[in-house]
Amino acid sequence: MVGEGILKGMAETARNFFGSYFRKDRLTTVQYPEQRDPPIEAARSFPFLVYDGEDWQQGMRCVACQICEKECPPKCIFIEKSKDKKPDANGKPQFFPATFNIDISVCMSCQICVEVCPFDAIKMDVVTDLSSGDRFGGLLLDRQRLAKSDQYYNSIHPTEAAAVDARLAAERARQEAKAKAAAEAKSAADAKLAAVTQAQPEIGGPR
Amino acid sequence: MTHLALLAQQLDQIFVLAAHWLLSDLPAALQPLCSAILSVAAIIIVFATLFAITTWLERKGLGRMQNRYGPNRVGPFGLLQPIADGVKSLTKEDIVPITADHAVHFLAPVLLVAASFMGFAVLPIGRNMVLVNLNAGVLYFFAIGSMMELAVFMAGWSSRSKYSLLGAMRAIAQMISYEVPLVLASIVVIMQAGSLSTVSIVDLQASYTGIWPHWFVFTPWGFAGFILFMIAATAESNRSPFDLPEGESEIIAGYYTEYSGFKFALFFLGEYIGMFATSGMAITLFLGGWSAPFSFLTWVPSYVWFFAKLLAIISVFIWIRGTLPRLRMDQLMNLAWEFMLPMALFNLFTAGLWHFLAAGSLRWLVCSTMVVVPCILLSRGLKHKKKFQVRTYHYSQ
Amino acid sequence: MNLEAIKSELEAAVPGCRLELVANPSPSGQHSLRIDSAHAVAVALTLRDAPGLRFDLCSNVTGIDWPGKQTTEKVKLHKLVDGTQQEVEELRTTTTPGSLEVVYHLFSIEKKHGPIVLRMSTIDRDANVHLPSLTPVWRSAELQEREIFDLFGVVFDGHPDLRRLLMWDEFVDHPMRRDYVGPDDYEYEPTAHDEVLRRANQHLSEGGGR
Amino acid sequence: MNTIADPTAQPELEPLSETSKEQLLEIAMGPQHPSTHGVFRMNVVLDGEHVVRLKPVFGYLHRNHEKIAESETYLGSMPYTDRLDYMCPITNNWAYALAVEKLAGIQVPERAEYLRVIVGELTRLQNHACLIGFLMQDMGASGTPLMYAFREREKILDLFESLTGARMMCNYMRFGGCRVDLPAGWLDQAKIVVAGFPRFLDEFEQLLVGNEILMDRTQEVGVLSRELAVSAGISGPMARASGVDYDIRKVDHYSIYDRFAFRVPLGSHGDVYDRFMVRLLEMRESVSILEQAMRDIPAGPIVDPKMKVRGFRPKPGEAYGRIEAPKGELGFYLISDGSPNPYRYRVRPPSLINLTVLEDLCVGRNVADIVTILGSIDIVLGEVDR
Repeated sequence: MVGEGILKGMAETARNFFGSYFRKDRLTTVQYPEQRDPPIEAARSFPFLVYDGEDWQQGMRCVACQICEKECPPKCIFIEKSKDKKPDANGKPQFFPATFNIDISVCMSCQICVEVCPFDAIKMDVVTDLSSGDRFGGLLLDRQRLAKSDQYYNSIHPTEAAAVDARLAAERARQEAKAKAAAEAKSAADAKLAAVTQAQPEIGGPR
Repeated sequence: MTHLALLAQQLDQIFVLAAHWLLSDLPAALQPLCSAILSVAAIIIVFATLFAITTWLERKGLGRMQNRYGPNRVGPFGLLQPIADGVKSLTKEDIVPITADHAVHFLAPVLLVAASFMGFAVLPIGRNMVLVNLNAGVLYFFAIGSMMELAVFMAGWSSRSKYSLLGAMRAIAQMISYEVPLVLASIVVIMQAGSLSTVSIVDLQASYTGIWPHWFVFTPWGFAGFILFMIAATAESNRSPFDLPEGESEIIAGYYTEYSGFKFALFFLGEYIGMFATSGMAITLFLGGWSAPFSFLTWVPSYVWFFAKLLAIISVFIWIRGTLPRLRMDQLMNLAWEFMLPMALFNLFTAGLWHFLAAGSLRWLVCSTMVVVPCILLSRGLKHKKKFQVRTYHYSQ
Repeated sequence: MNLEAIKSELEAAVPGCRLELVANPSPSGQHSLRIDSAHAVAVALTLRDAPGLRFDLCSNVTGIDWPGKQTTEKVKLHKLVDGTQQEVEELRTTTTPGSLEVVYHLFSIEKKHGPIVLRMSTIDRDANVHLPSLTPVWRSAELQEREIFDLFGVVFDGHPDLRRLLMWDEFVDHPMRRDYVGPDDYEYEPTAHDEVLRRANQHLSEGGGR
Repeated sequence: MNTIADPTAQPELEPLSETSKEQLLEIAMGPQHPSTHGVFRMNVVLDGEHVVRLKPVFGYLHRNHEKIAESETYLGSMPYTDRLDYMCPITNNWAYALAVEKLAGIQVPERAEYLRVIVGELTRLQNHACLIGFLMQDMGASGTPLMYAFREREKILDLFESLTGARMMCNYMRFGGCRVDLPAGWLDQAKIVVAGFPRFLDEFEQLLVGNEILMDRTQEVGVLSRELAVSAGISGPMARASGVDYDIRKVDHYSIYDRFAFRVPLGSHGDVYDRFMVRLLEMRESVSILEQAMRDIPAGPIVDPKMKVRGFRPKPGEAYGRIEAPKGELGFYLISDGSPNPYRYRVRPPSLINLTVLEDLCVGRNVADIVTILGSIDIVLGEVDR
């Protein structure tokens, strides 16, 4: 009988019509500005620069190695290395980026900069409402706008950040142990040297 | 009891009485004219409001069928959405193609709206609520209805756009083809009522046996006529699944591709008003016009019933739109000429037989058979010719 | 299927064709067969229709540009300088013409084997860029050969409808060639630096742009 | 030369005479048209509503993807592949990763293979569901099936987002494995989504399969013969609807597909209805693959430990790797000259090659059939124009 399939289809739409009033899985719309989905940990929007401590300039992890600039597929990162050095979190003097610009209108959120960064200095943000009326100024993020604290990083990607922090802490501990060992070795050597120089005073003095 | 009945009657006639009261101080010579103007204004306001409500209802209903909310930002439940849409279309730029025939291009939407409103002149919206009781009312209605085809073709031709032209050609072919079954389907009612006057057709249906009304839809030929009329009315008002003239996935927007801003809105208005008018005619012819569905509900004002029936039909239109894909041109024509037309002709015969047979279950049996058998045979014929079926599939080894 | 066997079968089927095995050192092991353009269609038909081969699916057609190489070497020449025979060192540059290559990847739907890789090369990159079209053998080459004609400039003789595919008809160059220089009408980029910045500045100073 | 088979040759169309030219209408469908699925254009010559000629015009979305890839590192091209067929980024990633793995001889750990199959089949589900929705939209169904499809697609995209960080531009595969492992609870979530999918398919079938209008619109429309399908290199569900028994998952045994029991539905008419039904049936098979994969997934590393993110330089050579993408055979042909960038990077776009037969299918049909046929081919302009 012609019309059977049509009636079946109409029954289906009617079921959906009434179902949408009673079943949550039939009406999945999220009323966006008022309601929001719970944040997704793996989400990524655009990169930002992580800093430790309070002062973003002091604590910036980036050492301007320019690897991300080279690896960035759409070439949206622009870095200028500083002339001088500043101490990093471990107290080791490092270069820092004098300029660090990301053009987020070019950036395609691929996360490759994050993967290639050996210093865990650049990470992906989750903020998406970055629209701006100014194509060039508003979407070209400079160093200051890119810098976000480690606490912020921990708050948006807790699992990942914990792993990174553990890795960095281990690294720091290793460095410290190494430094300590070096210092001990140095002091031991000094002591030995001193002992030697004391024992053989007649030779004395470097030639 | 009589007091309540009187109240109900007054409520029923409140608009008629109000108009009388308003015009009673005017000189007698001016009264008919002013009465007409008042009624026309009322019709325009009421149905334009109904248009706004329908657009909201349609978007809401489609939304729910598609598991989304529909408009819900402007006003409570998005009720002010039609106003926002109106303001938007008023403030939009009105673009007329350089090569278009400006005068005709401008006139087409105006004519469409005017023609679609004119049909309401003969529709009895309530008891004693009809603008003019023409004794050729049904004839007038269909004559006015064919003016809409002219407007559509004017729009398509004057735009000088290929898509508009394709749309206009489709519209003409479709509307003319479906006018035949539309009229033939309504003739059965005229045969039975013996009158072309819409008022007497409704009056005839507004009586009851027990609690059941004498609507024509509750007879075999009336039911078949109603279904045929509704299918043809869907096609006449270019509604899905017969929305080929404006099939947006094929020919952009058909004949109003080159319209924008308020003229575009006028086309929408015209189409919806046309849909109300044909639905109103279906109600008048088959669903007893303003009469109540049960005898114990006659105290509800008559115009309420009319609009309730109208909204019910509109809801079905929306439901169909939310479900069905569009037909193709040749299929549309096949349906009109190979199913609708023979069916309508058979139906004429059935209605005649009904008239001459004595009332009783035998009459029911004979006439029902005469409706069902051709319907099955004709649809079998449609199906057989196409050989379409649900297929079974095999899998690779 | 063994490529050697296919080669000998083809040589038997198409007399006079010159086939050459091209080894592929990568772990993929997809070695290829270079065919000469004069017998290409006959070889292709054999590949498609021979009952043991039945390569009925031409999956992929690729154009490759191998630009000519300029090699500079020092040569010692005996020349008359100031009336005396002297040995003079001179720089001589030799230019190999380079070629455009078209690669066809064939599979068999019937026998479910493949791929076999066919290669054809033009004589050079400028004047002699004609190759026979294999579209009459496999329809699937139709759009892909048009694309190669468009982006590399290989002219396929016997193609039913050889027009540009992706670039517009008025475009003159072939953008996938390796020596193609893009137009410098770049959109202004705020992060422009180095080469891009230099070219953008040059473009702007020349009064370019819109 | 005489063995060239007739059914596969280009259609011999009668030349248009001068008088008939005057009565013909030439319209440009696209690049701005509601149902060309993007910026695709067809120059159609009509006689009334009958199609006399149809010439597709490409390139409105051309960005020379292949040229860009030649100046990127191998890894740098990975996010660009997302943008080829943007409906199914993950299978694009997969095809590219597979080609590079062939080129450099990289092994993929078992868990990574399972992850690939899971996300790949999820991609197939959402692509087919949406395609059917778009097809119905082209037929004028007011978007209802499309909305149902999008409702289900949202659930799958949510899964992608919580796994890869992005809904569409996933950038998930790496050479020798995948980028990240499953987050906690992901598999349970995915199991719920997959378990609910057959119910959606039942609804879809109820709504569409028996619908007379749909059958009338699609059956015997756009018939593609088996011979032409093979000759024109048609792949994927479109070829299988014409009865070509060729599924690369079965033929190449790539990844770990030979561990799963699944069937390949075949059509016998090659019309639009078959293409629609084959996709519907394929979704059911995908669901069964997903159930098996999620049941069997082992623990282990997700990427070849020898692979480093930076400094990847495959040895000179070439490789052609292909997978059964939702749209058809998606292949990548790479030539390495030993440098960090590929010397030549070629995409075999199934959408483009499936369009080869567009004119053959449309000539003699109606305007309304053009959009149905185009919709049933399943194209994405990001891939057609590259």
